[in-house]
Amino acid sequence: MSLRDVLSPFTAWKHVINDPVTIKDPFNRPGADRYRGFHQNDMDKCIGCGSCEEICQNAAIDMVPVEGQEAGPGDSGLRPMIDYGRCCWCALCVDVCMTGSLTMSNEYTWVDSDPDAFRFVPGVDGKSWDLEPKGYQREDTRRLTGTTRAPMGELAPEDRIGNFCEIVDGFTPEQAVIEADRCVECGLCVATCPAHMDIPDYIAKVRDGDFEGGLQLLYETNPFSQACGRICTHKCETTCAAMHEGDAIAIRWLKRAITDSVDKDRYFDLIQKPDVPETGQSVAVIGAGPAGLTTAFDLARKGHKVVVFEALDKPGGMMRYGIPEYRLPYDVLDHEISVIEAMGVEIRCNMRVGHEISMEQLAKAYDAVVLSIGLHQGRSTRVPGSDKAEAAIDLLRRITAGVEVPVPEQVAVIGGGNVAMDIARSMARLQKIKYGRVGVTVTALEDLDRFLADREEIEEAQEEGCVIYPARGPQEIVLDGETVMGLRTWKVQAIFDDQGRFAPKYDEADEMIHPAGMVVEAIGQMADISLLGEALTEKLEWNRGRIMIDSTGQTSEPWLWAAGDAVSGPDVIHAVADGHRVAVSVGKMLAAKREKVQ
Amino acid sequence: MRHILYRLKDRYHLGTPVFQRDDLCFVTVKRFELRAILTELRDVEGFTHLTLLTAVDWIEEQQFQLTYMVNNRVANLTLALRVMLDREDATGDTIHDLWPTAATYQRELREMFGITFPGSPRVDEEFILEGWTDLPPYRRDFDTLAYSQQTYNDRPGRVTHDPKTHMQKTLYADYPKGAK
Amino acid sequence: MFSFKPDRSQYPAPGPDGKIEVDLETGKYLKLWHGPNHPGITGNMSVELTVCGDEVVEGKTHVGYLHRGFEKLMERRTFIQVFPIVCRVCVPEPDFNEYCYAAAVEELAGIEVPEMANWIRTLILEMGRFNSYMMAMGGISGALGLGVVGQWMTYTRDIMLDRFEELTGARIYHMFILPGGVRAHLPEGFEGRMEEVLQTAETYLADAEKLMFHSSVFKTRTQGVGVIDPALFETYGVTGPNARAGGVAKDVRKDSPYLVYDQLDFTVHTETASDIYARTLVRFKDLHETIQLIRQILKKMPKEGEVMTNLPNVLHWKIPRGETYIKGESSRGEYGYYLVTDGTGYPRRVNVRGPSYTHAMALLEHLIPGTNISDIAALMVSLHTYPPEIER
Amino acid sequence: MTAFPNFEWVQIAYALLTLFIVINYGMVMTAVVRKIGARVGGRYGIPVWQNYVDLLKNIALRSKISHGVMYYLGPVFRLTGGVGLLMFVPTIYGSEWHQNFSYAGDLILALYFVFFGTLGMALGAGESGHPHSAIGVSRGLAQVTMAELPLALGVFALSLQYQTLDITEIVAAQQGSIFNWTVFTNPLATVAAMVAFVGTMMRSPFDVAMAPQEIPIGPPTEYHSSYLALMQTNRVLFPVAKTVIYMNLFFGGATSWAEFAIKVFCLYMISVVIGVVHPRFRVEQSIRFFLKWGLPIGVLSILVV
Amino acid sequence: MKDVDDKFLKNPDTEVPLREELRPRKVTTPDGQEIDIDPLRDYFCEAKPKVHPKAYSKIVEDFYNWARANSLWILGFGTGCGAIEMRPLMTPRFDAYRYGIQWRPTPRQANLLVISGYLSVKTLKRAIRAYEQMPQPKYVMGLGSCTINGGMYWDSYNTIKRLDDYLPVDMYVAGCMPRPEALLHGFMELKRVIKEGKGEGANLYAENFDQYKANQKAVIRDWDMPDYNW
Repeated sequence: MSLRDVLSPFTAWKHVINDPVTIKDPFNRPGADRYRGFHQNDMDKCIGCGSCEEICQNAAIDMVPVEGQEAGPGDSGLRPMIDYGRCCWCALCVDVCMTGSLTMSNEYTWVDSDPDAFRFVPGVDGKSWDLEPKGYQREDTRRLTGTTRAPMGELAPEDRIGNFCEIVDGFTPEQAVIEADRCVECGLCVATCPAHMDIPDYIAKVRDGDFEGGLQLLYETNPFSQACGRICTHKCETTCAAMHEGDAIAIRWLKRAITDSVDKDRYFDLIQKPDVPETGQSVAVIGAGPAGLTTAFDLARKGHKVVVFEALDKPGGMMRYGIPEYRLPYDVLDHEISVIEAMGVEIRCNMRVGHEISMEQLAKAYDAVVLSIGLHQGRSTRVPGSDKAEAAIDLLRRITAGVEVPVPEQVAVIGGGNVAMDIARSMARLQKIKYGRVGVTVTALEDLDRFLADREEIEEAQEEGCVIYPARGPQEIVLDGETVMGLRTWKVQAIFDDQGRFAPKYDEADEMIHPAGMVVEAIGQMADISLLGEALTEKLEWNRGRIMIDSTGQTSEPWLWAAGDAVSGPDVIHAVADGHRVAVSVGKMLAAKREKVQ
Repeated sequence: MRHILYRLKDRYHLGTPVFQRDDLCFVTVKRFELRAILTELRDVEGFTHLTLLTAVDWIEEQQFQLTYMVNNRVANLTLALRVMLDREDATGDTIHDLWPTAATYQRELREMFGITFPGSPRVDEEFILEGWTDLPPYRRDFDTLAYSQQTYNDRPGRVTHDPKTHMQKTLYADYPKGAK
Repeated sequence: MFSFKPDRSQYPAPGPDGKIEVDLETGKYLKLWHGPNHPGITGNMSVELTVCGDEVVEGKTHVGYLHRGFEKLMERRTFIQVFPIVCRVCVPEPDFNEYCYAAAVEELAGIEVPEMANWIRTLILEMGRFNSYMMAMGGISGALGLGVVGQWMTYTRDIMLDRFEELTGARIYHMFILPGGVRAHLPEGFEGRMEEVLQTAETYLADAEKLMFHSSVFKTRTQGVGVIDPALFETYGVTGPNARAGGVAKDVRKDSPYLVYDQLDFTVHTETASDIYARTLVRFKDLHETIQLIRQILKKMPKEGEVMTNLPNVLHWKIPRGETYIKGESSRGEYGYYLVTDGTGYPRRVNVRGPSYTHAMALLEHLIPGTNISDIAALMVSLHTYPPEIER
Repeated sequence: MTAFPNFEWVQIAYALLTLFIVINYGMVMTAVVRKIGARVGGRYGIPVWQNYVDLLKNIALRSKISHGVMYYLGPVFRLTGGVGLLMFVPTIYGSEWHQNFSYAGDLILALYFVFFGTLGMALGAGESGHPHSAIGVSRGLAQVTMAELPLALGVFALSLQYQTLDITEIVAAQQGSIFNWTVFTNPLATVAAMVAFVGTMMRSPFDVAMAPQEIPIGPPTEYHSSYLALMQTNRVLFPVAKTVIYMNLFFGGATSWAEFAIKVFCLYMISVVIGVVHPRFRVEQSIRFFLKWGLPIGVLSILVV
Repeated sequence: MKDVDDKFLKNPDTEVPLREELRPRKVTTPDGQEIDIDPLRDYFCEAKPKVHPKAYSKIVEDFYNWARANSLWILGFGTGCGAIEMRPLMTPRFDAYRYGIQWRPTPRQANLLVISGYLSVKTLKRAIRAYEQMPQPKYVMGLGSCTINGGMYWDSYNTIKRLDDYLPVDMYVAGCMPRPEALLHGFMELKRVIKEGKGEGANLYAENFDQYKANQKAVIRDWDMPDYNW
């Protein structure tokens, strides 16, 4: 024991003259800048997808409806309520948040003698830390779920322009699994889908590699899954939770991946008619488009006898005659319809109601009639010379039917919707075949970013050489005698007036002549209702030129229903939804009738 | 590592070794040879450090896997021996005389998995749990959440809503769900 | 002058299983519980002592007061959901759990971690080691009644916690090392503020050294007490500073380097006496080594780079069947995670190999007989055990 | 000069006044000392009035569980020890008021009172039935006994030196110059006694009996509410009283309250200065320490005298 | 998160045999006498806890409450992870001593039981004993999510979910774990509650004693301690 060992401990006393290191005011000490304190939620950004609830390992989060947040497209109207009797401030909820709305402040003090008080909806129940800018936010991007779409093969513009081959390859099963893995299964998309398909469920099937199970799920809500997997307007993807930071899930391509991955012959094993007794009742469906065939599919599976009358020589309606082959190949459509036929649906082609058979006959012979005639008449701009213009829908039908159409070197298309793109791109292909070069001009009233056509349609059209002039109003089809020489347009300043009515205003100084040997009008279609006959037309109630129907698709006549484009939506998936709706309504009526008989 | 396994392979029944890393290998051995292998590893091959002893419940195969992980400190090699036990009659062989610490592991396994080790000191004493009357908790057929819900009270008043069904109810309650 | 060496011949001999049959009803012995409500115990555990006068005849460790069934809870959580709970396995040094778990998952799932993340992970682990050693230094001095060192050490640990808070966003449970990387980069000006902490720590450590290793009373209390025979190291699974105090220069960081330890220079300190004093001294030297390591890491680490890889969708992340064991050198010895996966979205089994498991159970029970009651607290602290990693 | 023959009843009142002053002084001083100790650790420490609040709080506690008569008497004995010690030692030299009941031979009584409280406490704590109390008592008694040995020897040397057992006379002999203090006239005895002083102040390194880390917290384990309040009072009174003895015996006593306050504080601080920076000894180590250092010096001091 | 197994039923048989050393038995004392002992009854009183009335005068009670509030003695019992923040709390950085908060190593001298986080069933048993041994009035503070609604151990088989089922709780502090600053806030709030005379948890416990005991016994299956511990 040395003297040093005895004395050196006393050196500690030098600290007695130092100031204490104590924090003087511990009550107002802020947490660090990225401290994970109490939650904040930006109500405007939050979409109520529930990913936070899903990932919370403490079951601390409940999704609850709150005042002032209504459910709507892409927003469930629910908001996370956090139980601080469970939370562990791991911030996984912040990391996984699809929109980045959920963050954490650096506030950390909450003391209460009531144990039930520790529950709140951040952003709704006002808290002192709601506006605190400091606190935890995830660094750069979301890492816990994928943000970029899986790559998919497609034809290059130069390879696809000279033919009508399908452009996109679709996901391979492996790619599909990778893409499906990104889905957080919130189900926000289901509400947006007109047919309310079980999107998260079939994506889950893809993820598990169970494509056959996925197919069965698809057919529960959509007998046109193959078609929809290609040409659906995929409104679902506009409400996808993943789109807020990164790409939306490619829901449409995943659907297609399911249908592509299952062997064509397996369809008939997987989609079988349910074992239900025949009812002996029969239904006539007018028009073999998506709405009519969906109705037929549903009713046939219920045991009714269904006959579909189609005016043209092949079933499919607008899917066949309106959509070019490069988007929806005909063999796919044929296969799709054959699955429906396997349910016992009889399709009689070349049976134009009004010619071969009349409405009265149908009404008499069948227990119910469903009108799903679609919109097969093109609308006209009615500008000078428009009688020389072609209707896009008409042209498309002729191209499909194999009828020769005139192909001039320059074509001008009026319209900014999908039909305009379809005809523009179809004509471009024909030009390429005929002349080796493309000369298509597309003009539309809207600005480019307001076009009704799908974004990728526009982009692909441009890639293929179609020139698009947005915000141009057609004034005249320039004629040289009987020959179309071009299209004269003015710059559009406004499409709608102050009241929101359609009243385009032009800048007359900015005039252009688009030289063209053909002008195609693609500004909308209408239904050909001549088949109804005068008596029936009189009897039915109408609404702005359309047959009035109730929410189930029934017209004012108890035996007549109407579905599809003719009465409602603009696309296949709406038609499918209509078909389902009408089928249920018809089924109810038939069941009531049966009961009466018994 | 490989040559050690070659040496052992001559005399014992070894399963296919899995080389997880260069210094970490898993191999399945037969229960009746375990003791001999462990002794040899410890005394001859220099695997003197018992890193851990634990069990895995493969309930689908009705088996318990005992993992004996031994480590050679000089060569920095870790060898894990797997022994499969029948789940119905789970009895292991005590190695507390090779490594006294094994007694603790065996006590834990006895309590948490219900695997007995006859002869191990204090093996039947309570170790972690107190007054436990249920299934050994680490067994796969013991559901901790169900047990917890049946035993303790949660604070009431919590309801959650699924976004999908909530939107279905508020937005399109009257839409017939397809052909379902 | 006096011999206080225990005369063991008067006590019953241990049976073949190591158990001592003590007949309490003779009145010669007294049962005494150390803990769980006891300031001298290292956390919430207890030791059941049988004393004869001042001397302890037998000690049984009782654990389980902190048992939450982690390994069971992990089995019903997805791989990402396990991440917040692993750190709770060891309160004073939680980062090791995060690292070992993350590394195990990464190995089985085949995920590459960015270089930058490895550096930050190493930094975090060393900062955690700093904290843990500070706890140990404060603990041993507290157990011996030298409260003032405990105060300083807790203060230094606390300012290090400030750095933790700044870097990770939390004080105690950092939840920072995710499978796939770490959560964030170093904040602006972090190196400077860290240097301040390290300098403060060094000042206090210099003072503490005088109060501990240069104090006659401290030496009297600790030298020659609680000696672990180096021959027992292997059989009792003694690792880390406890083994290094007995001359075994083994350190996982050196022997099988993980993270970026192969790019760092450090010494493995050893002592030979293997008593409380030696163990404390080894920790003390290692603490200085840790301070140097933190400086080194901050100097050598790259300034830019990704800290996190993109994970597959963690809400339904499946990992193929496999098993692995990841170990690291914690402040208490070899820390390891044994992870078994079965191809589902949930771990089949996670086993935590905490160094305290062997140190506080078999080894402590072996060391206790024959010691003085007064030394029990010091003995336990000198083994540096944390009960939550025993019972998990 | 003996106080006893001219005893007046008013002295009881004076003594009580002394007691009152000393208790309050002790209350504040211990708090200040704790604050100083805390400052070494880098803290502010308790407020100076904390001792009063604690005392009041303990009195205010509602439940009182007694373990028997001795359990109750333990703190009472202990307090009696403290009070008695103070009562029979002249607090302020030359002061009529604070002379207390000092009389010839009071040194013996004082030594007795130093020990009295501890013994009483031992009985009471033993009655409480808690094993920690029992172990604490046996350890505490062993240590205190050993620690008192050098004190006894030192005091013996002192009484030989001054040829009296009257504290007042011993104080009187030290008046005049600072070099008349025993600490200079008989340094060996002082050192021996100071060893004992440090040893009995219940501070490191000699506080193993009450150490919270080992046998928490020794004898008073079971004491609470009013019982604890009594002990608290004693905790502030007894060290001061004991310091008063040392001050009187070795450091020239005090002639005014100011001198009293300063000297007591300084003496008290000796044990604090040592205590704060040292770990504690085990019982047998501290006994060995007293035998090794305290005892020889005490014997030596006697031999020197 | 895995779904709950609906088929799982816990073992309803909750009889746990009493440990040997606690059974009533005959013992021969060192001096040769043979006596009957019953460890669970012999050393403990058999009276239920009493409801202690407040002081007669309001001024006195207020004064007492002020003293109680300013002299909080915490029992040094680290039941869960939150205990690690007690150390910074009592040391230089946060120095709770300056607010009159001190810690005591024995329940007899403590007024405040800080349940620092989750309680496993095994610790609950000890915490109840410690609580019951504390003199009245006594307070309980629950730290962190675990004491409020189970926290992150909400599905654990071995931890209780709601502390207020088993002990009367005066104050909760949110956090996992709460920082020392939040804890100090909690203490200040507790002081306020006590000063207002609302810190009557001990009387609440005495009033609803049977209820609390029933709850406690429902989870502590080897109830091998006396019902009354004081």
